[in-house]
Amino acid sequence: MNAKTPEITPELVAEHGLKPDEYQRILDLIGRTPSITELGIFSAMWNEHCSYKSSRIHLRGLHTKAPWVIQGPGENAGIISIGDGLAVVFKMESHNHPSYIEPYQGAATGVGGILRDVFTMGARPIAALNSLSFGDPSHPKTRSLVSGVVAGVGGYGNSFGVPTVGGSVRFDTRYDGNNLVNAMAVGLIDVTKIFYAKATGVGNPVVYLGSKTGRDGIHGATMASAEFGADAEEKRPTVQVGDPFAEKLLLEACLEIMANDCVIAIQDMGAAGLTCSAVEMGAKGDLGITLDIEKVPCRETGMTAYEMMLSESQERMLMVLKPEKEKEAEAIFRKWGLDFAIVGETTPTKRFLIRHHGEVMADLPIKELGDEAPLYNRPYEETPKQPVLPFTSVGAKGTLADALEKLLGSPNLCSKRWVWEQYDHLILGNTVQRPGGDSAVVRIEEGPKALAITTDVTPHYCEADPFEGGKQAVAEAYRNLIATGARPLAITDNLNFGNPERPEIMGQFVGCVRGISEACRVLDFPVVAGNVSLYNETNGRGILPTPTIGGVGLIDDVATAASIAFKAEGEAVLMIGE
Amino acid sequence: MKARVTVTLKPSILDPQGKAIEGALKSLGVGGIASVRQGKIFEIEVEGGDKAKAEAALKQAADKLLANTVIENYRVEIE
Amino acid sequence: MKARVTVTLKPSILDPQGKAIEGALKSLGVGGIASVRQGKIFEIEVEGGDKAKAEAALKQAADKLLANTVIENYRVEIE
Amino acid sequence: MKSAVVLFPGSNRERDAVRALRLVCGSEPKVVWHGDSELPSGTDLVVLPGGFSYGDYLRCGAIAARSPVMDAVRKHADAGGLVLGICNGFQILCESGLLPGVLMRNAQMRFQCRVVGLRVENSDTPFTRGYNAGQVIHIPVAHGEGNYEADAETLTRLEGDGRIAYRYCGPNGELEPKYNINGAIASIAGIVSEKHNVLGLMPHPENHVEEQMGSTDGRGLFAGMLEHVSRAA
Ligand SMILES: Nc1ncnc2c1ncn2[C@@H]1O[C@H](COP(=O)(O)OP(=O)(O)O)[C@@H](O)[C@H]1O
Repeated sequence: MNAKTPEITPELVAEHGLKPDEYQRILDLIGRTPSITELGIFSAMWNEHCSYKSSRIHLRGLHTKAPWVIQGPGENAGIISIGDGLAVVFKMESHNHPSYIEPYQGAATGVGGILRDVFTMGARPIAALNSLSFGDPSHPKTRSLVSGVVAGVGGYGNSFGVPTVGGSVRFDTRYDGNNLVNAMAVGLIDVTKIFYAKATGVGNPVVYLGSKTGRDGIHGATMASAEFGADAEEKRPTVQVGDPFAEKLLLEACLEIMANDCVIAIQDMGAAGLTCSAVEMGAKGDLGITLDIEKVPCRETGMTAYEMMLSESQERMLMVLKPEKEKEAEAIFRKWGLDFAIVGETTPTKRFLIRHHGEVMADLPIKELGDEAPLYNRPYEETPKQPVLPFTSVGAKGTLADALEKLLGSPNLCSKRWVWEQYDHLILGNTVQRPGGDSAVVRIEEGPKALAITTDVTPHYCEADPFEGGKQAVAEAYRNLIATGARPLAITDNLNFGNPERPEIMGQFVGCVRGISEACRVLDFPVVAGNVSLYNETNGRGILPTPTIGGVGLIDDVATAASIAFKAEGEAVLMIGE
Repeated sequence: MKARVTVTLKPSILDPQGKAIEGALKSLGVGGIASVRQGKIFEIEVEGGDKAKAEAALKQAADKLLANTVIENYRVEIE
Repeated sequence: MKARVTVTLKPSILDPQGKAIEGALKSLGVGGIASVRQGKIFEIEVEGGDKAKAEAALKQAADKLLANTVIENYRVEIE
Repeated sequence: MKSAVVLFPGSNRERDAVRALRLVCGSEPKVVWHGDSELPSGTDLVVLPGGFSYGDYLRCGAIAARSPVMDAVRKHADAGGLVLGICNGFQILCESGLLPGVLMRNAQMRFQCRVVGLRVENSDTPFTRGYNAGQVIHIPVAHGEGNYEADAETLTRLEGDGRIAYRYCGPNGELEPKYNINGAIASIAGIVSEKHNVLGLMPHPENHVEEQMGSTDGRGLFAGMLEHVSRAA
């Protein structure tokens, strides 16, 4: 196929994060040795991050349907109807490992990625949230991680122009070597103008949009799935740099071409950019995709097909365009100063064909790249049930006042003002309830409807009893929504765990997912989007199980929303519930 | 002693600032500029007269704070 | 041709960033730093081989855009 | 009143400005593209909105200040037309020389989003006549580089000519460092041009024009401009 292909050795296969049996699967599937570009494509498609190979089996059991759900898990983001012809698009995603290595850029590009997921579907982002977990405050790295991550989240969101309205921050020594950055974005969309990744029609142009491709983050996708070793900082994997300015232009240009009815299908380039986006568009549409890779706008000279297919440069999109709209779409992108290049076309072959100056670099069955990804039912050990302790056995240590003082002094309960004041939480002029309450409340356009939005999880509960902890996270999100007067509608999850190849970690994962599922079913509070981040582990020490829940609820009339502040002197204080 | 630490993005890393400046110079009609990359420069006054010691301190400063060596390179110069 | 434009704050202007870095270096235990001032450096690739022309273009770039001469000084160097 | 809101690449509070103008002044502003070299004819007020024009790369407002539309804005200002630069707009006005001084990094080195107290220094400008001199209003800030700096001579001139329109203050108008959100010289939040027809202001009055958003303290600024223009007409 390609004379320059390096020999595919077992070492090379291992470096691509593929296990020998996974490589065998590739050989069986294509009936020959893959080229290096093909190996790269498989490694990107079949890693944990893209294929969900350890988690997929368990996620199938989630409660995902309700009459108001327009799009459940499986697209860029979930969509729920809120009436009046409007829908809400939202999702949460992790950027944990990159934020540990380069806190500012890692967090920034995490926010950028989730915003793109939302506006790729045609929605204008109206709110962002984030859930952050850091190591012990006394750990030498914690301080700089906190300031870098918070500045990065703010730096991207503030510049892009979305209000960051809420979130959570926790500290625990178990995150010393693996902090968590979970970012959520919420957008508003007209139900008749939703865009999906599914390509249709043969011979339609495949268009590259946004910033140029560089060599950044080429091993990003694999990095996100490999356990950290002590030498992580030495390996210095390339971290992507975010350009919120380019993303803001991309948002405006995308919404403009969508409004002008130019788009058949669109997909953002996230992890393993061009590969994942092209495969997804083709596979979902039962079509092949051919790319002439030399047409991809590049930032650097001499990039190989392998590099272009695996680059994780930010602020890029792939689109299938209505052919008659080519000139119009291109003019819009040029006006916003963005790259626009026709890089390929849809074909009837169901093959993923990559050519570089005419030379075939990869020729793979497109559906199988996704569908035939390995699927593991990894062995798991249920977390042993803890005995229920009688009240009397927990002797009081000191007075009530001591206990209160201890609680108030805990970094986990301290005011988070230092964090959320670095986020523009007021831009767009709809933030009715600002950070500091139970849920954020964001008005829909000029009202009277509003959304309540929250992120919640209590990792210590999840560790003590994954099933109950999973339930509790969902219930807490539900409670935070109803506390503002909202009707809870749906959630996105973001499941952060340690190494799934360890049965006790897998046990935590399975338990939490069951708990989430149970609570969602009982509350009719479906999961419409989610993200899994595994291998959050350093030198064999895993993080606390942290299944973050992002909940969204609807308030019919924002004038009736409740907030946590006491309103006047002399009012009665009631406690309800058990 | 006067010293300078110059911090620049590694060549393969995206420089959005440089890109924006390049575009702006073009539209301002400043000709002949092929590319721009922006870096930082720290002008540092070091105490004492021991050059080797100063260099060590500056390297430490760069590694610990002034540069993130994941994405940036630095250069230390002492006058 | 490779060139560099270095932009620094005028000495009379307060540099909050430099001050913050000074403080941070102290608390990181990096010793012997008396003061820090932060500036910008632009690494510019100029087309063609005419040094005088390049210098004129770079001066123009600095005056028109790269430096705010109300608060900043600049220096042009061509390799 | 005919108003125009300029859209630069990276502007992001233009919708907030448009909404405030519509709600308070009762008419829909025109949105003008940065590449345009003329303003819509009959424009009374030009708003340079908040945001991160050109990503705030290089220096905040530096690249936007040099875009084609700014020549038209300068002409409009020279002819006595009203120009309101909010946040990034203020930075653009300083960079373009329409206002003196510069906006530096916040003294605490962090982006700050919160509601601050502002003392109205003088009620004789089109941008402050909606308030009483000495009145304290509450308006949000959201910026990382709003630390106003000017040399001693400029400052003396600004003070002497009554060109300091708003200062950061405490609940009773106190000018103490703890209320000076970004470390600005003389607690300056907003200044006007020599002819009092150009205002640069770091805080965002456009985000406090609706009861539902917690306060309507920002309305006076828009109402004042409207009154100024209707009287002139
Ligand atoms: N990372 C963050 N980003 C934005 N807002 C945050 C963040 N962390 C906490 N907040 C806000 O601070 C307030 C208090 O948070 P938290 O202490 O977690 O309260 P609770 O336990 O009541 O949810 C909430 O309004 C929350 O949205």
